[in-house]
Amino acid sequence: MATMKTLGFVSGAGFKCLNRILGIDLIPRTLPAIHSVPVRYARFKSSPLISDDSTQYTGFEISRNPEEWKFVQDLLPQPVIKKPSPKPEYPSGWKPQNPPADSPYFIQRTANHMLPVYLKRDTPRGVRKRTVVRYIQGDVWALEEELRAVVSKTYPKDIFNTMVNEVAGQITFRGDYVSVLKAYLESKGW
Amino acid sequence: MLRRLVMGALRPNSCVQAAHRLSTTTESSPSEVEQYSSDGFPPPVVLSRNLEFPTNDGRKRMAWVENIDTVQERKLGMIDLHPDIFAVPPRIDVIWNNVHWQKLYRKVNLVQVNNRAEMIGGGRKPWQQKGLGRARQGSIRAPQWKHGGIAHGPRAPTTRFYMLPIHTRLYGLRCMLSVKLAQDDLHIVNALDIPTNEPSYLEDLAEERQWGPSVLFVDDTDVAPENIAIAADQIKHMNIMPVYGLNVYSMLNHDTLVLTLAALERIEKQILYFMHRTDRAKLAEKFKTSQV
Amino acid sequence: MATRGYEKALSMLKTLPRVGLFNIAPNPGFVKPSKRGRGQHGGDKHGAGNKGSKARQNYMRTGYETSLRPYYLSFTHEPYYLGHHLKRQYPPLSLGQLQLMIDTDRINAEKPIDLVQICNTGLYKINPQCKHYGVHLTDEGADSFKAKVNIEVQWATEPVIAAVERNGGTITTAFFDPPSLFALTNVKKFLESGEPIPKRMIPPEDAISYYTDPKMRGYLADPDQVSWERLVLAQKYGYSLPKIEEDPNYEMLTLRKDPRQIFYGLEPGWVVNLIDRIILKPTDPELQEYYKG
Amino acid sequence: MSACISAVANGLRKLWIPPVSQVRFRFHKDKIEAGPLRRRYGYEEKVVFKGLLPHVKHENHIPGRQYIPGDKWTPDKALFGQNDYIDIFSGHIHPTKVLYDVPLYLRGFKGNEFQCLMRKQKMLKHGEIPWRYPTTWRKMNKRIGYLYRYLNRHTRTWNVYRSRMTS
Repeated sequence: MATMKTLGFVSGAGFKCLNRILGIDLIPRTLPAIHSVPVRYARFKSSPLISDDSTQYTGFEISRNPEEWKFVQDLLPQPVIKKPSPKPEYPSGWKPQNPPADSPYFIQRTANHMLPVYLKRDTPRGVRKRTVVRYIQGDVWALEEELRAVVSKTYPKDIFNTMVNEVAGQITFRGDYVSVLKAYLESKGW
Repeated sequence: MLRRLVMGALRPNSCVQAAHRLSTTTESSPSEVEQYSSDGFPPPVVLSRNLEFPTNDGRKRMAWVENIDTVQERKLGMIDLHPDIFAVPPRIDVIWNNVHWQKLYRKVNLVQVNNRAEMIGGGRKPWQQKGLGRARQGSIRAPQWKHGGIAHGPRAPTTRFYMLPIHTRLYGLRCMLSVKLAQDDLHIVNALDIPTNEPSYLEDLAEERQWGPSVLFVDDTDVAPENIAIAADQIKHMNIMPVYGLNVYSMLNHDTLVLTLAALERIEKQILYFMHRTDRAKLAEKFKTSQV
Repeated sequence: MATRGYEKALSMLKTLPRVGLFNIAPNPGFVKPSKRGRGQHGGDKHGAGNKGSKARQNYMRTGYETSLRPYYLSFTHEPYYLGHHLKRQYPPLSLGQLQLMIDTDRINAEKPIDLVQICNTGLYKINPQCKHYGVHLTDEGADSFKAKVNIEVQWATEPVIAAVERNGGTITTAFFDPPSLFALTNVKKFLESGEPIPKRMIPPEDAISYYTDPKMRGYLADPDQVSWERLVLAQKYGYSLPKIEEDPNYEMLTLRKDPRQIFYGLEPGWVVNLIDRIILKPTDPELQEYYKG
Repeated sequence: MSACISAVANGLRKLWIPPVSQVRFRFHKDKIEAGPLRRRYGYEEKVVFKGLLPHVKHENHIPGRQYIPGDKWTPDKALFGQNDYIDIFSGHIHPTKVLYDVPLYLRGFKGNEFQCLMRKQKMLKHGEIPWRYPTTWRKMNKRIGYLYRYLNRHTRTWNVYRSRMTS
């Protein structure tokens, strides 16, 4: 073992003195190629020209059959959400909006044509639950009284408070009353 | 004769100061139309626009369309504005969030200090470990030394980048346009062609029509007409932007916002498209650096 | 002049000074001081409590649970995770949701419904990278499901099949391999990429039995046995099986994909060019042989 | 020359010696009555320290720097924020793609120093910096190595720690 160590020591020193005396450089040293022009991968100038010889590509035929193109069009998604067309009945329980004419407030439907009543939780497993009714135009306070009456009638024992953000047109209930409020608003035609 | 252009709920203020209540339908009442023809110009017409995604909530916003080729204001007509864009709750906090994002998301902090590894010198032990009665030191560039390396200093570049959710940005734009309309700082012109390229023309026009000192002209074209480009170029606080350059910060920065009809069409079309896209949920996902 | 609600706020703005960069503000409490308190302003222990590992650089090795016997030592072997990386997942879609999509015109019931149409609604999302292999149609809302559809899903149970067939519709369960799923879940992105339509692979061994089973309406099952099973199911669930032969859109209801096909009407190997609106078909016999086989 | 001047000064000093008297009070009340000891007697302070700023008596105040309001409408400030909503209005370009004054490797990036340097290394190693600025490149790689070891060995990798680190 000792000899191995000394050999290593001697050879290391040996290389250095060889280098000093005879200028022979036995220690492998890799210098970065300083003067090589760097290839710029993402640049148009240094990218290779597309060659037109068709030997590179497999043969193909072009078909402009409108029948086939109909299938392609069916595949593409609708860009925007359209208003649901009127139907005799809606088995899923969804109802189109026909608001009462004289109400002091107006609740606008969301982009998905649903009622804007949401359950808000601070964190996915958070204990605190709030019900938020959004997109309310006109007299927010009148709607708040109405909804408070509905919730207190359905849950007489519950103690809950509400917060009205008049500028944003939102009402927030402390607690989970989404289904109650949705049922009530749907019954009123919202 | 105060000639203030009053948009807003239902009360256009005609130049004869008659407090008319425009009928809720889009057509302006016949009596109002005749009185303009006395100036010798064609009477203003109501340019009916069928609004995409109409709302059935009774909100209605209208605005005058003016000309810009004379200093004297001449009303060319009245058009509908989409209430989902120009009659939105004025959420100042959402506007602030948008401006805050605009300032921060492009900010790169280049402040950097050298740590002890990067400081020149400091490789050698300054004095021996024991025997001198001094504190033991390993390098003259240690953090406790004068001119030493900074331990936890600022390391460039630090970015404050984040992407505001797209629906918040949309809402910011809509709030801003509603506020501008509500404060009479939104004007709609048919085009940006002015007769001369003298800056004084624009200044007189702004003076005459009580536009704010700083005006932001927005057109749907990449290149603005020559005359207004030359004139606005010489006035620092009057700027021209294409529609794709429109943003909340600039609308706040300039007092008056002047849209051409084409710009208005494009703005409404794009905002409504993004509000009603089927892949709304996908748009609301968190921004990934590699997604773009 | 509105007196309540945000219309009042808008009309107030008419008289208030112009909103500018200098007079807007966030909600109170939105901006929290990010500076580290010094001295009496929150300094002292900087919220790290008094001594102990919490106040010091507490770098425990992975798995260490401060003197407790760590989980990975008490349960060194977790058999229930065996082969979890091979298990396929099918995110659920209830019949009630499907009915709602049809009612609100997010899905066109007049045309065959498959994974493409369900993902195009923007209301259902799967991620093939997380081993999601397609739609699992569940039976919530089966009673109120009234739509007559030709639907192709990846997993379904007996009551769901009964609910669909009771209304005169047809249902098939079809397997798609991950490369095909990437194409199906985001068709627009796939077609824009200009790659040829992939060939659908045969299901793996543990799925072959399901997709060849006529009870589960597998796409590899024998059609005669499937029609027989339809009768059996109708009697079992006590509804009269509507005769779809006389149905006006019988042709739509019986439209099926070839086991190698992933899109209706388009063959594997074709390249769709959305800009020029053309379809490029390979002529190389070797390629055609591959895509046919 | 300076030697003879100092000689003349010494001569004069001998001729006239200023009267020196010690100030002593028998009782404390006498001292109070005499009032504060007058030091630098005969020196009149020109600068008045009252008021907002110290200023020279009987002259207009020391001229501070004249306030010139900054130009609020320089081209940069006038068009600040342009194209920030280009994805909404153009439909396909993302705002991070038009942040021309941000380095390419930083557009749309947020992360700690280690992530930033890794990204910088990945995107710039094909460019000119490694061979044109070898020292900074070497410093950066050295810093990456240090951070790799530090973050893997001396920090906890879950959010609890990150929130404390950034506070």
